[in-house]
Amino acid sequence: MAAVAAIFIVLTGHIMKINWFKYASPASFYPLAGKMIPWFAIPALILAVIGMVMGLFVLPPDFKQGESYRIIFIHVPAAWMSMVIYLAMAFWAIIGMIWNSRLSSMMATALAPTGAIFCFLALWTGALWGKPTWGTYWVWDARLTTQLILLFMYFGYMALHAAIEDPRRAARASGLLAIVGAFNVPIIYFSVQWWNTLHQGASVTPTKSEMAASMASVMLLMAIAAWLYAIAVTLKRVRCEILDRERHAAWVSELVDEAK
Amino acid sequence: MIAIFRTMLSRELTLGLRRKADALMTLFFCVIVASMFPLAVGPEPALLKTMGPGIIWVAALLASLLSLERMFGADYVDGTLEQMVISQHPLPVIVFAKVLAHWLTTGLPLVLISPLLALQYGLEAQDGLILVATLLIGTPILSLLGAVGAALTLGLRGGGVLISLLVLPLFVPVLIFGAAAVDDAAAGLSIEGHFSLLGAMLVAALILTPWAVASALRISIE
Amino acid sequence: MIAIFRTMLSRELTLGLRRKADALMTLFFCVIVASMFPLAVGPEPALLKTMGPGIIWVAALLASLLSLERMFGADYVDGTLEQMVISQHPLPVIVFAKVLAHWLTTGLPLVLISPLLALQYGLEAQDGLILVATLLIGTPILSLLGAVGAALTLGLRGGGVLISLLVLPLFVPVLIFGAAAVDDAAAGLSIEGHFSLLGAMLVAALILTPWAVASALRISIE
Amino acid sequence: MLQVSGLFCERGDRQLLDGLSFSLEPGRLLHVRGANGAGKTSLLRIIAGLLLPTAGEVLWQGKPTKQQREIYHSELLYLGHLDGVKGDLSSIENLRIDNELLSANASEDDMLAVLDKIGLRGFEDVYSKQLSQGQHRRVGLCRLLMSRAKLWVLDEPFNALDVKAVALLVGLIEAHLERGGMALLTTHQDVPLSSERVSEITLGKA
Amino acid sequence: MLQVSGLFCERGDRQLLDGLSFSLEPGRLLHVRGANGAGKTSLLRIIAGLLLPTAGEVLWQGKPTKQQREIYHSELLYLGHLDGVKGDLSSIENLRIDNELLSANASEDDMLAVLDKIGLRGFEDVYSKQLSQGQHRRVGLCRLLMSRAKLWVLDEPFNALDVKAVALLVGLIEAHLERGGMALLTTHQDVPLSSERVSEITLGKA
Ligand code: HEM
Ligand SMILES: Nc1ncnc2c1ncn2[C@@H]1O[C@H](COP(=O)(O)OP(=O)(O)OP(=O)(O)O)[C@@H](O)[C@H]1O
Ligand SMILES: Nc1ncnc2c1ncn2[C@@H]1O[C@H](COP(=O)(O)OP(=O)(O)OP(=O)(O)O)[C@@H](O)[C@H]1O
Ligand SMILES: [Mg+2]
Ligand SMILES: [Mg+2]
Repeated sequence: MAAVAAIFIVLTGHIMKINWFKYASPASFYPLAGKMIPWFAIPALILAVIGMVMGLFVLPPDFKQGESYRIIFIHVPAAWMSMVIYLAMAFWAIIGMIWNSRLSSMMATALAPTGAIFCFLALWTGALWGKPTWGTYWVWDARLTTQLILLFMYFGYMALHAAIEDPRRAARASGLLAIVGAFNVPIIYFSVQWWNTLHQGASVTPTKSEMAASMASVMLLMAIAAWLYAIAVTLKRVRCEILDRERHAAWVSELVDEAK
Repeated sequence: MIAIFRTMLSRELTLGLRRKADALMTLFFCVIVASMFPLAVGPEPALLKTMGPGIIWVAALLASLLSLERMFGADYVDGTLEQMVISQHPLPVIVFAKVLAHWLTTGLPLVLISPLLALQYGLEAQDGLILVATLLIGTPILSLLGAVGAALTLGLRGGGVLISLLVLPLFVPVLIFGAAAVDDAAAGLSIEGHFSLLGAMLVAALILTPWAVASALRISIE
Repeated sequence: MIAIFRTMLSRELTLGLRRKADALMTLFFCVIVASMFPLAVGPEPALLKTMGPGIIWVAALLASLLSLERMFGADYVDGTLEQMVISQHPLPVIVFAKVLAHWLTTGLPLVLISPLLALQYGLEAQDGLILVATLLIGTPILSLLGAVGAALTLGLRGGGVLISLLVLPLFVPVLIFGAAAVDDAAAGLSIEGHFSLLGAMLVAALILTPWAVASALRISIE
Repeated sequence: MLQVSGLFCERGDRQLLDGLSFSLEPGRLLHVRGANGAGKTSLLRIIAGLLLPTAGEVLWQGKPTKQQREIYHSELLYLGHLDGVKGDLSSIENLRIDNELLSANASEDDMLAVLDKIGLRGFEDVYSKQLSQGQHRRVGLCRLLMSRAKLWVLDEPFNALDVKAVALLVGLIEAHLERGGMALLTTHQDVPLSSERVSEITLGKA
Repeated sequence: MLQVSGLFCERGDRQLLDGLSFSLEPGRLLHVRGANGAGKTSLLRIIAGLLLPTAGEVLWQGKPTKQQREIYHSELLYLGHLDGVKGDLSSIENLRIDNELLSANASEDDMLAVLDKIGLRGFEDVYSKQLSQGQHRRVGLCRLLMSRAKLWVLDEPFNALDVKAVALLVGLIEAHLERGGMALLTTHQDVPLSSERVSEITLGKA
């Protein structure tokens, strides 16, 4: 998990590092982001299609769970992403605070909905999966409950952001919340280990994998697709955010004129 | 009188629901509160099933308590309450509009989400229905009684201690009958008694509290 | 720095004692919540005993939610918060005094009443003691984390419910370990781990949150 | 006609009003003077029915106001130290509510015209809490433009207003008196009201 | 010396300050003028460090205030639209806290003397929420008598004060300037400050 988080952060951070000083300003980042989106969106689509075909049709049914296990290919990547994205949000919020950079706080804001959607997806697929395996949609198991709590952390972030009219104050306040909340994510995650739990423990770890290699590789495929998708969508949303906040800036009016 | 009622109601609703997110907030709140208990008590489904109605009722109580202070507090501080008191319209009507809005924004969302919570706690469908019914009758009582406390505590004159002493104990019977109805239903006992008691309390509260609140406001505003 | 700390602490305590109703309200709420479940679940002693610690913990947690809005709200409205923010003294120190006062007026009374609640639930004397100990470590964390939420939501509409949405998720680990400690003790397991975790969380919160709250206040006061 | 007879008022061990009596005829303004803490606000609140006097009565058209609360309040407009403006509502939303509370029957266009006149054009849809102090107060003053009340009770209405707004307000008061209205006013500022319609009383030892 | 350089401030889509620069020497007062909503309060709050400007800097003794927050704040006294007086505390209790916040080191007797001077003798132990509006503001003004700050930032300090209190306050400000202090002031009232020490700027189109 931590490794996954690190990779994601470094990856998104790396993208931003290209000519940092030039592109740290919203005005020059806007077109750059526009150019970058297809580079993430298209591979995401391709990998997702491959992963889905493999996962749904090619791989054989599980000897214990039959067909229902196939939900794992969405469930697990979504669950990972939901945690990673919160940390990434906090990362951008910290950058935004330290260097007082508007773009970073916009990144944080733009990440939130994607994270929330992944989180919801993990809950939804998990609940659907719960019915055939545990015989119920919901149990108050630690992993499930903490995932729900994570969803509420996203909602809290978005609610705070929405409740503040002034965009600058909104970004600063919700950024602070993301940072405080980021301490909470690993605590919640590991606190599960102290709990007796119905849910499966981590079976994919950097050192050993219990899963069949074919299954693991499909899952990896799906996970990468999820990353690429998250990055593409976030860039898209940052662009909207930039336009909204900079609507009085000269370059935005020029852009609008060009479009006309 | 209908016009002022409508205006005040829409004012309160606008204030409560400035944004769509605001309406959802109470819903989320209830779900979070409900999720706290399993974390603390453990995931035992049978245990949680018996606790379910109690938990949902506590969430309701908490949601109304948390928002009580704002029911008149904000209007008191900015002087709009004064203007209501000296308007030519009957104060109880204005009060009633405010209380109704309070219920619509805190009690009703809770009633609406309670089936989901009932599901999460594994209640039987029928018990869930009864729970919803008790909440539907009970939460307005919470709003009405809470309004009396909120009005009396405004400037904190006549001994604020007294008020929480007054209001919370008044809540207790509502809470007990509400939660007990579901339990008894689950146990196959008759629940008419509970319902008629709750209903009687609601009627009494509807009739009496707007006047009580209005006089409390006149006193507090001095 | 000690002088300002002492002054602010005594200011808060004076104010807290002038508004006794608020402190009593949290206590009452806690007791009511804790007394509800035996009514809902029935008098089965063994059942109550296992539920007890969890319920008392949740009750304490929800009760401290009730008073969060007041922690900075009143100071914000009358401008005294502004004066604190632009005073030459370090804001985290002032914040710390306020949080400590909050704990002394809401958390501590809860800790003090918890043995009574433990008795109600038929906990063994030793388990009761452990419960009190976890509350003693845990409730200050609640006040500290709650302060962050209170500071972030100053002047916003959602008020109490919005604060809860922000801070309840943060409370989760405290709740899990607090309640688990008592359960494990009753089951004869070692509880050092839980206590050291709670202690670590307290230390971390003590060190970090005053700064977080101070920056949140600076943001909110704009 | 407003009459005040034998008003006593005691607050926190201090005797503020000591058998005060006066009456106010249509078309006249009473300027209540006095140092800070003399009891001006208390007097105005008693007259508005927001505070009970220790003894004495307020009469409206010869009848005690207590016995005809609704009628009296339909003829009264009170503006106190607090604006009575809701920060979380926009100016126009605030006006809509005042319109209903005052039963002023103003149309949407009337209200926009009122906001325009008071100098809030362009701020119709701004939340009032985002207005400056003076603009915030102006939203409250819109009531004077909407209401058809006969008796205006104004407690330091000039506070926080800029020169232009003060002039506007003075004009409004004079027009109100011209129409046969009555007004009670407190202010610590020197206000250029034409003195023929103005009487004064001073509370406390001046 | 206080310097303000290239301040921009945007609030709710409105450009309030547009590259404002000025400096204030010891012994001088700057009267910030402008209509309601011109941005006076915003400017004063930026200078006090309560509001972040969109761009630009405030310098104190040549260094950005952000880099020396504690030093700057120990030289600053800000009185805004809100009094900063706690209603549930008595006047003397409020003073004790201000004394500590301002590090004024006033003794109990000093504080009683201050209350006496500001005209609150006999109200020492009254809860501030039970004071009249003017008295309430006076409690806040006591800070001026206690603090030894070099820079006073006063946002409409004359609001709600009676004639005597206004005179007292004017005297205080003049004495402060005399001692080499600096002051920034907004007010819509005409105030008899001797003009040789006073400069003016006007915000918005006057
Ligand atoms: C609403 C219900 C559910 C939720 C919220 C949920 C949540 C999660 C989360 C957060 C993870 C990531 C864990 C990690 O990275 O260590 C995960 C992984 C996983 N879940 Fe679920 N889950 C749910 C239901 C289920 C069900 C019903 C099954 C199947 C029996 C299941 C099987 C798995 C598996 C196999 C993994 C991968 C574990 C690993 O290899 O790390 N989940 N789930
Ligand atoms: N919290 C806020 N959020 C957004 N905009 C605000 C806020 N406060 C003030 N404004 C806007 O800033 C502008 C200037 O306000 P400011 O309070 O600085 O004016 P001012 O010159 O002090 O006026 P006054 O004489 O009425 O006190 C106003 O147009 C107002 O709408
Ligand atoms: N809520 C209250 N409870 C007790 N005493 C009060 C209360 N409000 C005011 N007083 C007292 O009544 C006296 C008069 O107050 P009032 O507000 O009427 O004065 P005022 O003439 O309006 O003064 P100002 O010019 O400052 O507004 C004051 O001495 C004050 O202490
Ligand atoms: Mg007054
Ligand atoms: Mg101003």
